[in-house]
Amino acid sequence: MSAEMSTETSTVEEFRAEVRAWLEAHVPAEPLPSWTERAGFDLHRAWERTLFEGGYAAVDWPAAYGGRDAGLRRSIAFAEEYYRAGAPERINMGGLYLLGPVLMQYGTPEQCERWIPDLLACRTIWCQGFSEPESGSDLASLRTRAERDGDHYVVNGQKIWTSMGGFADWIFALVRTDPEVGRRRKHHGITFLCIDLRSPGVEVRPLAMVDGTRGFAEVFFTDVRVPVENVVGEVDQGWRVAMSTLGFERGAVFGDHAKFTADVEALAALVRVRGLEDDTRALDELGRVLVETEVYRANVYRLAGIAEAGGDLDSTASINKVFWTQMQHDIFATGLRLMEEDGAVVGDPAAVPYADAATRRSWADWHHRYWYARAAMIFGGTNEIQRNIISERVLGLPMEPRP
Amino acid sequence: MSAEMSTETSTVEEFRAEVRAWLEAHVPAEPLPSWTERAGFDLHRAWERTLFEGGYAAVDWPAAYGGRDAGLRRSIAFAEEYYRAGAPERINMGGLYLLGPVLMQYGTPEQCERWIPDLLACRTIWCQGFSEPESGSDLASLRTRAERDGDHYVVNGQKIWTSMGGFADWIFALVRTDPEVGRRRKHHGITFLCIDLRSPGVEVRPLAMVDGTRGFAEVFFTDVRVPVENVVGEVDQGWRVAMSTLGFERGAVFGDHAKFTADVEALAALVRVRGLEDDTRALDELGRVLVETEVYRANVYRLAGIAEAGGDLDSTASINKVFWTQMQHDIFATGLRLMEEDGAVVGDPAAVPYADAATRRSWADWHHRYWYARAAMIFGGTNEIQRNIISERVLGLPMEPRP
Amino acid sequence: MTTTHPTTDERQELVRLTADLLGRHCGPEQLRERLDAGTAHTPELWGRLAETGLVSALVAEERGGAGLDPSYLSGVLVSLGEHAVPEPFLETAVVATSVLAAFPDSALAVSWLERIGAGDALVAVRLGALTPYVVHAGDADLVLDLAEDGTVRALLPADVDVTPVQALDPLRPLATVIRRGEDAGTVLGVAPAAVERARVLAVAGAACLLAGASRRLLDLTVEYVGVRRQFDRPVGSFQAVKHAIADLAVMVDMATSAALSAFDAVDEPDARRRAWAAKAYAGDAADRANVSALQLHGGIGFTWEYHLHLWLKRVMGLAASYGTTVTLRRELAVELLARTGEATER
Amino acid sequence: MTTTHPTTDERQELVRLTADLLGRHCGPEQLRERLDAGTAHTPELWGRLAETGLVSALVAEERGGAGLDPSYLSGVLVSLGEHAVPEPFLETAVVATSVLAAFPDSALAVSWLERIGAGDALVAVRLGALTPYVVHAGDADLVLDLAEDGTVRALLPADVDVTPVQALDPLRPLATVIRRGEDAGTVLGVAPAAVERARVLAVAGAACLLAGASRRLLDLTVEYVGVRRQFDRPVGSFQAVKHAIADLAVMVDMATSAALSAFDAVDEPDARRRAWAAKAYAGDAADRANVSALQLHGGIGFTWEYHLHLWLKRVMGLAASYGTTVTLRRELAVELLARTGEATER
Repeated sequence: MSAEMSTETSTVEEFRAEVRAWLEAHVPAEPLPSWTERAGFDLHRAWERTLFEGGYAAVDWPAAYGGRDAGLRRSIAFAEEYYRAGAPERINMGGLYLLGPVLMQYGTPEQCERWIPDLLACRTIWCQGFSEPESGSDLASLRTRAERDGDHYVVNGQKIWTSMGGFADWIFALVRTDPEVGRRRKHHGITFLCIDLRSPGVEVRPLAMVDGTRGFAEVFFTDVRVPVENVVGEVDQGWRVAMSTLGFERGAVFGDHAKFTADVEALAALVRVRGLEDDTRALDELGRVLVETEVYRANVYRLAGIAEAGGDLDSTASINKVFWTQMQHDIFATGLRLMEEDGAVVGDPAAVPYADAATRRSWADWHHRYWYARAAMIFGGTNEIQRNIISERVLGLPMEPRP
Repeated sequence: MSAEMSTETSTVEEFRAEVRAWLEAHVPAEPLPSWTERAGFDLHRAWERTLFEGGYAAVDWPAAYGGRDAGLRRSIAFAEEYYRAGAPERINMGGLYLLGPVLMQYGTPEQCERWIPDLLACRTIWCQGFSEPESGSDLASLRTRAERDGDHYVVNGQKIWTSMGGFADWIFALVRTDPEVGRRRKHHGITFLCIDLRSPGVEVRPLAMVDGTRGFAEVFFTDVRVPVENVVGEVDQGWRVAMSTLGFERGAVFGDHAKFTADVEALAALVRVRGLEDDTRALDELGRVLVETEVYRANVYRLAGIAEAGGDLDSTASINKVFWTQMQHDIFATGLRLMEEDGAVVGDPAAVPYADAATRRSWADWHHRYWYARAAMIFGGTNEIQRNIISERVLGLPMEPRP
Repeated sequence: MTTTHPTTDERQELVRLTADLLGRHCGPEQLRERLDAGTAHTPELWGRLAETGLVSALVAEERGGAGLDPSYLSGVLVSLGEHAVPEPFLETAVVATSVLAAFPDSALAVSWLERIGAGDALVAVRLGALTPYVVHAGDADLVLDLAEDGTVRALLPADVDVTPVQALDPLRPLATVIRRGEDAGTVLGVAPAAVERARVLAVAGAACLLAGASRRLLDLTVEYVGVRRQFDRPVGSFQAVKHAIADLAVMVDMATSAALSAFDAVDEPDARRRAWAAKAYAGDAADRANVSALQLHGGIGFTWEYHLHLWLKRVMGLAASYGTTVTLRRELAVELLARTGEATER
Repeated sequence: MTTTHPTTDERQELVRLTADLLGRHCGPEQLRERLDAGTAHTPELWGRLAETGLVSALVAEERGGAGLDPSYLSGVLVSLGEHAVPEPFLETAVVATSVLAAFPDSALAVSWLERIGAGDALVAVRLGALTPYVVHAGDADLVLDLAEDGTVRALLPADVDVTPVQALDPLRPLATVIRRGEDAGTVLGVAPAAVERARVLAVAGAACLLAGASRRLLDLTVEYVGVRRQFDRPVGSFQAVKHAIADLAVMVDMATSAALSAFDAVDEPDARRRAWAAKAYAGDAADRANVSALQLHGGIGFTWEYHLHLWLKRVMGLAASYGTTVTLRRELAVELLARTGEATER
């Protein structure tokens, strides 16, 4: 990301004021319906278009692609204002947080120009095609094959857990281009490939999840022809690109702390609605997650400082991922616990207005976010995998014996 | 243990009333000073003598050795009354809870007659000699050697963590009698041997612990001659005897739940002293450990039922050990937490009477028990080892690959 | 009333019978059918439970039942929990039969007892603060309303407004129940002891169901990590996975012990304390089971297609019913302070 | 007052200097000597800290110091925590210098500032409810008493009754301090802002010390399990051990981040919230460090001979000082409710 590349001339606080005014004028008065159904999705996409047209789709990205070159501090300020305003959930996350940064690091100028502006304007929705049914934690054991045929690859295989899969236009996928070398060294012979989901031979099956929503999908490839120019990075060297992607997925999304701060404020609203303002146990639970979000905020700013100084954030990604996913789980589990018997009710109980005007949360949202928080401890590399990485690569503890 | 062998004719409730009356007449009015110093130790030993003379040293043991053949239920009732009365801590635990049961299972009649009555009368204090500096969790890697020389073994080596080591008269130890077979199969060639600590060549060095007390010791053996008749069980087959001992150490000590119930009542006293009766967070913490002790009590009775029906308690020992040691830690950690700033003060703060008359606890006792609770998660096989046993032997999960 | 507890053999036989029945008629496929159909209770399964004699087990012999002590059903309840049975068995066959039997002179009570014994009635139970939502109220032929003061009312569907809420666990439907006016329903009498016993039965019984459901989550997880391979070895061979499961097994085992023991002790002097503690702990164990089972299953556990979520939701629903861990343990702490405070003053 | 924050290089240089000094003069052996001698503070170590300029770093140049912003010392405090330094550095060099500087017209305040800057004075600080026990009060030449209303008193040893209590951590001695009568001591003035800043410095500084001490427990554990072998492999190669350490590393890392950031932000508008949060979290991290370090060391960690207990006790002592996790997070929750409640009403 472009920590030092800002061409923006306003101060951070001037920029913040501008963003705040724009959001006040544009954020929908009522929360949008969930994007996991088509109607809500279309509204979210329209909102993304509004954001793009305002110049706010990704303020720290190059102006050439539709960003603002605003630098890291203004990007954080934007996110803080965005969540404070209760603006809609972003929907093109795979593109914004993963593919975009990866393209800027590994992509050719042609690829950047071809894909980034559409991504930013939300004209194309991207999803991630890494996991396979038999390759979860052990990602490198992936089996989806891509065989070279002239100036195309022919792709066969299956991906799973592609988030937004049911709505996506494109997928960035890991495919095995050299099975021979992969048999000896499984991290080799993998290629990072962008695939148009409208290609013949692609079948997308939305996956119904535990709460009935369909935010994920399975994607099946049968003799799908993909132009060789869709390879990002070097052929057979996709593992490095994948690791970089996972680094973005695990590491700090600068500004995300504001989302959790908003969540904790919603929790405070819940404490008020339940009349627990003087219950020291409730205060203890509220205080615990509040402390976590403050700590996370401090850490985001520390990491931003490292990034601005050109430092390496690799060793911080796994620690960051374990912390924020546990914090997020704590927040929503605390919410359910504070709800007592109402924690077992998904819809808003008739008698109690859990939808808090100030925080624009419905009780059903809480449940949805709760399950998402559970999933976050698994996706992007399970927290167990992160603990392996922390102990072996960050702390230098001895490896486990191999079987 | 003699679950079904009772020759006692009173009902459990009659027996309980008798015990209660006896304890009311005999329990010292003031708590005894800690047994970790000699003066306190002598007072505890005198108390054990009083108990023995009253016939209460081990009510479920055979009358022939000084017990009462009272059966399991009366033994539990005894323990409940004992802790309720705030009677002194038992000091010959290695003898009472480990060696005694082991001798009754593996010892010859001669060994039982020779050692049990003295043990019960606290004329001899026993300590356990299993761990060595390089053999903790990996107990079977022990190196203390015993070489046969006529009708003696000659013992060389070192034991550590022998609790009460500084005061003990005898040690029951694991020694390697066949190093040859041990090199191939390390659980073989080990023998369970009782050693008089007054033998020439024995050196006992008390170990100062984290809180300054000296409850443990190291024991060094240099050419110590031990008669062969001191072997318990079969020569070279001591691992089985050791596992049985550890089963007693990990498994339910029937009646011990009453100790934890008394601890939680002391915690309730602490809540009162701190004026936290209406603080829902304090109530939550108190309630949590109270629930644990109730659950543990239920489990003790369940296990007693299994034992009375002649069932096997082996598979329950590790679960029991993990639970009670964590519960004990929870109790004392909760105490420290409820003390707030006073948790960092060992002596009774002048201003606050933490010694509660009803529970006969000084604040220094709390600290001592806290560190003991920490130790309990390690001794008798660390809780990590117990989790290995639970997952592999109780639940049947696959073994880890060997290096 | 002399209580006769079952022998170990009798217990095992009953549990075996229950598990066998449920294995055949209440497997994940059948649960999924109900989910798709949008119904929890089915007359078929209830009929089978009745045929086997489980529904009428506690009904007196002269009313057509077996006249057994509740302790005969503790293991059965754990088994019902293991199978996530979507029927008001605890409410109808345990709590209602116990309460109704306290009014032998009420013809209405007797007739409902007989209907229950015959398998012809589903009963929902409202227990004051313990039941802000009443389970299976929409399916019930009768709602027993047990007030804090011991007043017991029989409410027919026409006597109440039943408003379903969207329960997290659709196979354990919840509703708010409001009497239609002060005079709605029939007062069977005022029986504080019977109501207190009903509370204890409900709370201890919920602990049994919860321990059973948690055990199923444990079993499903043990099974899955034994089969699922990553890095060329079963996931269950990784020590961190094993230890997480071991910790869960400790809690589930202890929760089961406490729940069975509390349910068997409903007529002991400390019945309330034991029931409250068992349910409070079962709630904690269930929470651990919920978190660990899903984490160790990984992605597949999140899918609607895989059946793990049936138990995830069941434990969340049960943990929030008949007193949550937080409220129960607070009440226990208050009671302990009162009890030991008195002792100090003496 | 314009504040100048140190550059990254300056920070690293200061921390390197501190660690180097402490490595030579405050190793486990030296700590043990003090333990055996029954003293915490020694003039020798304090003299070295003063010589290096650390004690006078925040004292204005015209008073003989370097006139630096407190943020120069955040990393130094973490290092002091790592070395379990048994001196009132936070109290004397940070809190006292900050408070005394608020009274430039008081000759008494100025003279104490100069004595501190010269390395000639140890100061203890009483901060109302945050300090039921005052650390190093017995060693202090001066006790600064900062009342909730902003009144600042200078108390000489003759003005107070200092009653030592038996601290869990003998190298961080505690005492109760009572003024000898209403008139004892000298009122320097009433400065609510300076007292609030002192509170924030003390709490954020304690968070830094605590994060440092926790990091040492982590480091000692990583080192030990790398060396200790059981079952023919390093204990640290067992996955359950690794994951326990990884979880600890996450907490220690985040605690350090938050503590440094809070201390650097003492003059920001949200300074109090950041300090309170940092200390609350550092207390939780320290608790985890305490539990995990001892568990993973096993028996040897319990011995007086091995030095782990120095840090175990240090983290317990620090966690119980300058606000516990429980009190701090409760205050934060109350503040959040007040803040967001107002927003709702607007």
